Amino acid sequence: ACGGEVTETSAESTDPLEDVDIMLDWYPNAVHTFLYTAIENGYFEEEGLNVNIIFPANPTDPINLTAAGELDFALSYQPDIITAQHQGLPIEAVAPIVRSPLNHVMFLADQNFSSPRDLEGKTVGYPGIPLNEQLLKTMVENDGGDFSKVKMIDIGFELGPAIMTERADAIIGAYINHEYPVLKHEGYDINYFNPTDYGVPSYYELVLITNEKLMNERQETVEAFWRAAVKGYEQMRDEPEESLNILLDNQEEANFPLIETVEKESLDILLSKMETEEEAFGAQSKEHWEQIENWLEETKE
Amino acid sequence: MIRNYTAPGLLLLGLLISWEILAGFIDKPYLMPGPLAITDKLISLHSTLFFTHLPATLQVVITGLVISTILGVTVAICMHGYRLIERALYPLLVISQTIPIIALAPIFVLWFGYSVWSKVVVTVLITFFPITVNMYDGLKSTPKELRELFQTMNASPFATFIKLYVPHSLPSFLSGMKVAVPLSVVGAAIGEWLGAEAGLGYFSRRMMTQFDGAGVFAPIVWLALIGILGFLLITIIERYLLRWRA
Amino acid sequence: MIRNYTAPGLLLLGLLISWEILAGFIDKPYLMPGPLAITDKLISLHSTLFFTHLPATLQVVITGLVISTILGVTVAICMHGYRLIERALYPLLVISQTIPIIALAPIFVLWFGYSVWSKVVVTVLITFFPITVNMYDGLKSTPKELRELFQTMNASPFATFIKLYVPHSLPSFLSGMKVAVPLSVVGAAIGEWLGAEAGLGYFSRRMMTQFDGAGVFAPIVWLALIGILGFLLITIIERYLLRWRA
Amino acid sequence: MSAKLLELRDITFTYKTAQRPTIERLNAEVYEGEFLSLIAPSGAGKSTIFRLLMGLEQPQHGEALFHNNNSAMGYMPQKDLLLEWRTVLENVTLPLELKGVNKKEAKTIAEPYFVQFGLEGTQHQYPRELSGGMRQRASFLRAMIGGSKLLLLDEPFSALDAMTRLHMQDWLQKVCRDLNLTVILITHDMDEAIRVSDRILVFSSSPMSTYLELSIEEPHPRANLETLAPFKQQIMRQLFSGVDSI
Amino acid sequence: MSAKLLELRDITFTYKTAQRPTIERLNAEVYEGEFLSLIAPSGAGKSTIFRLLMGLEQPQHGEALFHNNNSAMGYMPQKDLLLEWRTVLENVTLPLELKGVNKKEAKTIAEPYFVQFGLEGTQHQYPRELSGGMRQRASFLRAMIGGSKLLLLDEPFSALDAMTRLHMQDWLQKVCRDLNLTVILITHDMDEAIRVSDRILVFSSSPMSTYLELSIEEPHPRANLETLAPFKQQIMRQLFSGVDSI
Ligand SMILES: Nc1ncnc2c1ncn2[C@@H]1O[C@H](COP(=O)(O)OP(=O)(O)OP(=O)(O)O)[C@@H](O)[C@H]1O
Ligand SMILES: Nc1ncnc2c1ncn2[C@@H]1O[C@H](COP(=O)(O)OP(=O)(O)OP(=O)(O)O)[C@@H](O)[C@H]1O
Ligand SMILES: [Mg+2]
Ligand SMILES: [Mg+2]
Repeated sequence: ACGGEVTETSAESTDPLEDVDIMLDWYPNAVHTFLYTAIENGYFEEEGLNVNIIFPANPTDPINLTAAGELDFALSYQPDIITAQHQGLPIEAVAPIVRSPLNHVMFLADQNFSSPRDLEGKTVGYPGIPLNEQLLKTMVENDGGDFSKVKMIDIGFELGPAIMTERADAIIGAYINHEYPVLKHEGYDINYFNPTDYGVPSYYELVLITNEKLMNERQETVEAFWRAAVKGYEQMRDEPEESLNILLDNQEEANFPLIETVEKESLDILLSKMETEEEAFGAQSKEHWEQIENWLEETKE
Repeated sequence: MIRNYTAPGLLLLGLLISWEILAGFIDKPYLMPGPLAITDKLISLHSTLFFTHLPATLQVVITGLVISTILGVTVAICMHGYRLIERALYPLLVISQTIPIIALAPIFVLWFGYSVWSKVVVTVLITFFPITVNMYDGLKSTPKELRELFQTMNASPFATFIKLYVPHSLPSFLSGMKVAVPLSVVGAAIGEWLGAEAGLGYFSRRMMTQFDGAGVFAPIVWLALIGILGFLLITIIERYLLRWRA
Repeated sequence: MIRNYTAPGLLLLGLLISWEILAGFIDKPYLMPGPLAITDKLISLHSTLFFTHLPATLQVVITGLVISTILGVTVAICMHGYRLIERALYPLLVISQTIPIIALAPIFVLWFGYSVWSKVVVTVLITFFPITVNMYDGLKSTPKELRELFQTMNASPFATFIKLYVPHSLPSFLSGMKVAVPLSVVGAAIGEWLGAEAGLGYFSRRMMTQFDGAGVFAPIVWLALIGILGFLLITIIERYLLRWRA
Repeated sequence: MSAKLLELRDITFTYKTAQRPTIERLNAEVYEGEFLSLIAPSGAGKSTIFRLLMGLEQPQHGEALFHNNNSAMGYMPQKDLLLEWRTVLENVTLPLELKGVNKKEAKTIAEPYFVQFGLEGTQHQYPRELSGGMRQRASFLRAMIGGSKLLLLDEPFSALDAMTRLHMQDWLQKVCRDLNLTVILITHDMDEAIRVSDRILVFSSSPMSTYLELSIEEPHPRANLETLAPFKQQIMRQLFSGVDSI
Repeated sequence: MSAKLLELRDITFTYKTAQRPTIERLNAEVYEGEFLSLIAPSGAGKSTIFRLLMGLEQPQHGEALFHNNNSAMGYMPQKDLLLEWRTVLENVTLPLELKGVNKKEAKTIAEPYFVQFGLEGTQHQYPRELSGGMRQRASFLRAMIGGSKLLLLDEPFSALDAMTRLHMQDWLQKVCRDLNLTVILITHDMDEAIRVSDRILVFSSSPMSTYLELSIEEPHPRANLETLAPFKQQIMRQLFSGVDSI
């Protein structure tokens, strides 16, 4: 495989490093800072790992290819992971990375929606993932509205243009740490509803997953990877500016310059969602998973 | 007649069986479902696929094909008739084919919204080019001596067109149609990703997000059927119109 | 020579100007950047685009085209030579064209990984069909009387193929190539989304996620250039090989 | 002598790709109602003269003048140029169709000729099912059926056996005299020329120029070839004296 | 009399789309080294006999027997069938090429014939630039150049003027006698048949059957047509008596 950036094996290390592939959930952005920081600072190498980062072509690739054993690790979304596990895909969650939904309902500020109920009779675009229907259903009904009066339309992955062109009144499936700052950067005044404010349980937006085989047979590798990732996270939390620069430099080198102000704002939003007062970075509980599973089951049409 | 199709039928059967075995062996139904699983899905989803999504896609396919045939033929005729138009238009046509649809998606949304037209436009954009190129090349290859024959009969440009150019470029035009018809199916599927509430392409992609491999391929079986039937139709028309070849 | 291109040149200029004006009027540079903004990007990104992404895409385009030309011609010849192969293969070819690439993407990645081959496979899948159809139709339209002439000269099947079928189906084959060349560019771009670290299509897609309209279209200008140059090349080859037509 | 119908005035013509002129400073005139035959070596430029008269080529010098403007010409080219995709009947009625005569009527007009020309039963066959001589007669019929007052016939009977040829000559003679048609006939058969013509022009080649002009005022029908023998000898002597070897 | 070279035994042949047989129970033989001419009305089935001999059609009954197996035949079809994409030289040397003679050598072999046949200067022209008679001569040359011992010539000189025709006849006569070739010649020109043949077969039509067999044992060259007049009369009488009207 020749995807992603390969860290340079340091010359003095004598032990051969173990190659591991990780597929991101999307193209590199602020949320991946902890990985880049860990690579750059040699935390993975210290654990005997040579990490190879790969980007997905399809949003379903991280789960599919991890399940297929093509990848060792991937980042994906909790509801997707649950759906996939129900379909019998052999994947397991290692640890949550982002603890609450980044997926928000967004709309231009001059729409003057004050709560999800106002979406009745409006058109909402979403990227064809049924989860979004469940999210919005919960939100509208929790707000006392009638979800059947909301017109949902699958608009693929071009979410931004849907509200920029005012062809859709609102979108769901857009991320508070990406679309929101980018649209703002482009000069659009955007308002949003956070699903957790309207009855949606706070599911993990981003989870590090691996396949069952790796989890069972090479547990040391999983643990080693996670130890390095945590170090990367701590570095990112403590020195956000420098860490972000590592990511930005990395992308600059690869010719995909990110917008610094956007990623800064993104990082601020993210840090509050990666670790909370009550829960440490990476902590997860069985109850939480069951709660989300139940919610998904209940809201399924 | 029946005997003619046993060999291909056996081949198809063989392929399906090896596919089933391969799929069982790989055992990753979310990536590569076997034909049995897909058949299962086809049956259980039959009424949804057949009565909701098939008509939506068919509408786009047919509208798109009709428009691109008219457009393709008209453009070919204009380019053939006027050297200047050819020189000005051909580069633009080629450019239109090299732009990935997805880059234009926002513009289509801007102009056509999420109506059926944005899907039709995608279909047209994908299918008109083979029609234009083949029709144009067919027109261009009309022998000079036949053109002169019509000239000596004082045939009007219109009559020359209908009675000479059209029949002469027919084989080439039909080649173009044979390329365009399967493309129109993919075009409609791609178009549906720009915004849809129904359609086979839409349904397929939705199943993708559900990690339901068989669900992804069940609508594709219908897509393939549309493609094959359309192609067959063109072949039958071809056999009729070109019967003089024997 | 120069005079022949003034009119089309003026048209192009006019189009660019109205586009610039329209873009200024719409004033949504992400959705529809003007030519000036794109030119700006082209210049500022020049070395990246030209030295990193262009070669990556060109490699896929050229490899893909070479393979699909060989494949398409070979399949056409086999189908023409053996009625049974034609009957068995043609439906499969049509089916292959009606499956949206995205549904196959995971399978390609599974089989070919993130190597250049998954991109090449996509390009081949998209481009071989017009070549096959046109070549096949060209072979099929070889007049019986000429086939018989070669028979009476005791020509070997190979000689008949080289000296009769090939020159006779050349115009039709070239029509197919003219359709395939621009498609190969899109094919490479789509292929790059299946996993790439470089390439014009990939770059464009990344810029899309950044809502950078001019950045989306700058690599597309290069894609269009590849397409046009390829098309031009085929046209020049055509003019040379079909010079007997006058 | 009747009025001049058309005139070739000092015509010089060189084909684009040719080194030497095919025709140089050629003068000739054609009178209304006459039957004029042109005889010249193969490759001299007879067909070229017809092309000049039909306006298919433009002379570099001189002009072809028509003194009677409403003259639609009936032109039978040397190659039969039947349209392969039309049945024989549809080929023959083409000039009528182009004049707006409806199909049924055209068929009624053509039908008797099929019997006369020995083509009965071939109406609904395609040209490829005809013998060489039958194709020629179909092409001849097509040239005649338009009802033109001026006929340009380029070796109309070269592929016919002696008997059929005599029959067709007599038929043509009769029709011409009955309807006062003007005919220019290119032929290689001196007997034919002598039998049907009022006047014969014999040309030399490279460049084409008049050798001999011969008026034959024998009454029609000219059954007895004996009395015509001196004319033949005169032509032969002229033709064969001009050159040592061909 | 020399040995039988080939025999038609009781041949019955009906074209697929025809109602009546074209040839019914026809018997004929051809002797080694003879010059045999076939004369029959247009559409009788002369070209069909050649097709049967060449194996291009299979008789429903009877057979065409060759007594000498190593006989590659030189076949000149009635239509010239020049390949439009090859120059005249390339057309003419095609049979040599197919035999593996290299291009340079083939050119050396062909060159003198171009002068002999009045085609000098046309070597590098395309067939469309030739006159009708020149095309015919090129096609004739192509049939001759392979060096076959048995020649089937279907109206080889029908488009030639009297002088060129005589020249070609003499040339053919001489070559045949020098190299002891066997020739079957289809012709409509009785003078030609009488002038060159050792034997003439005259057929009636629908279905084709032998009318008259005529051996001409006059020595060659037969310059004086006077002595041959009785033969002509015999054929004429036979042909014209058979029918009231054609
Ligand atoms: N399209 C062309 N381009 C170049 N030269 C041509 C073209 N057509 C004809 N010629 C040349 O012009 C000359 C006269 O040709 P034309 O067909 O008029 O002869 P013709 O008298 O009709 O001969 P034939 O009796 O063999 O039909 C020939 O030498 C031929 O090679
Ligand atoms: N492919 C075909 N299909 C059906 N009928 C055919 C076909 N070819 C020829 N025929 C018919 O067979 C008969 C004999 O044709 P053929 O070409 O042998 O005649 P011919 O003696 O060579 O005549 P000509 O002197 O006019 O060339 C004709 O009546 C013709 O219509
Ligand atoms: Mg001529
Ligand atoms: Mg014949």
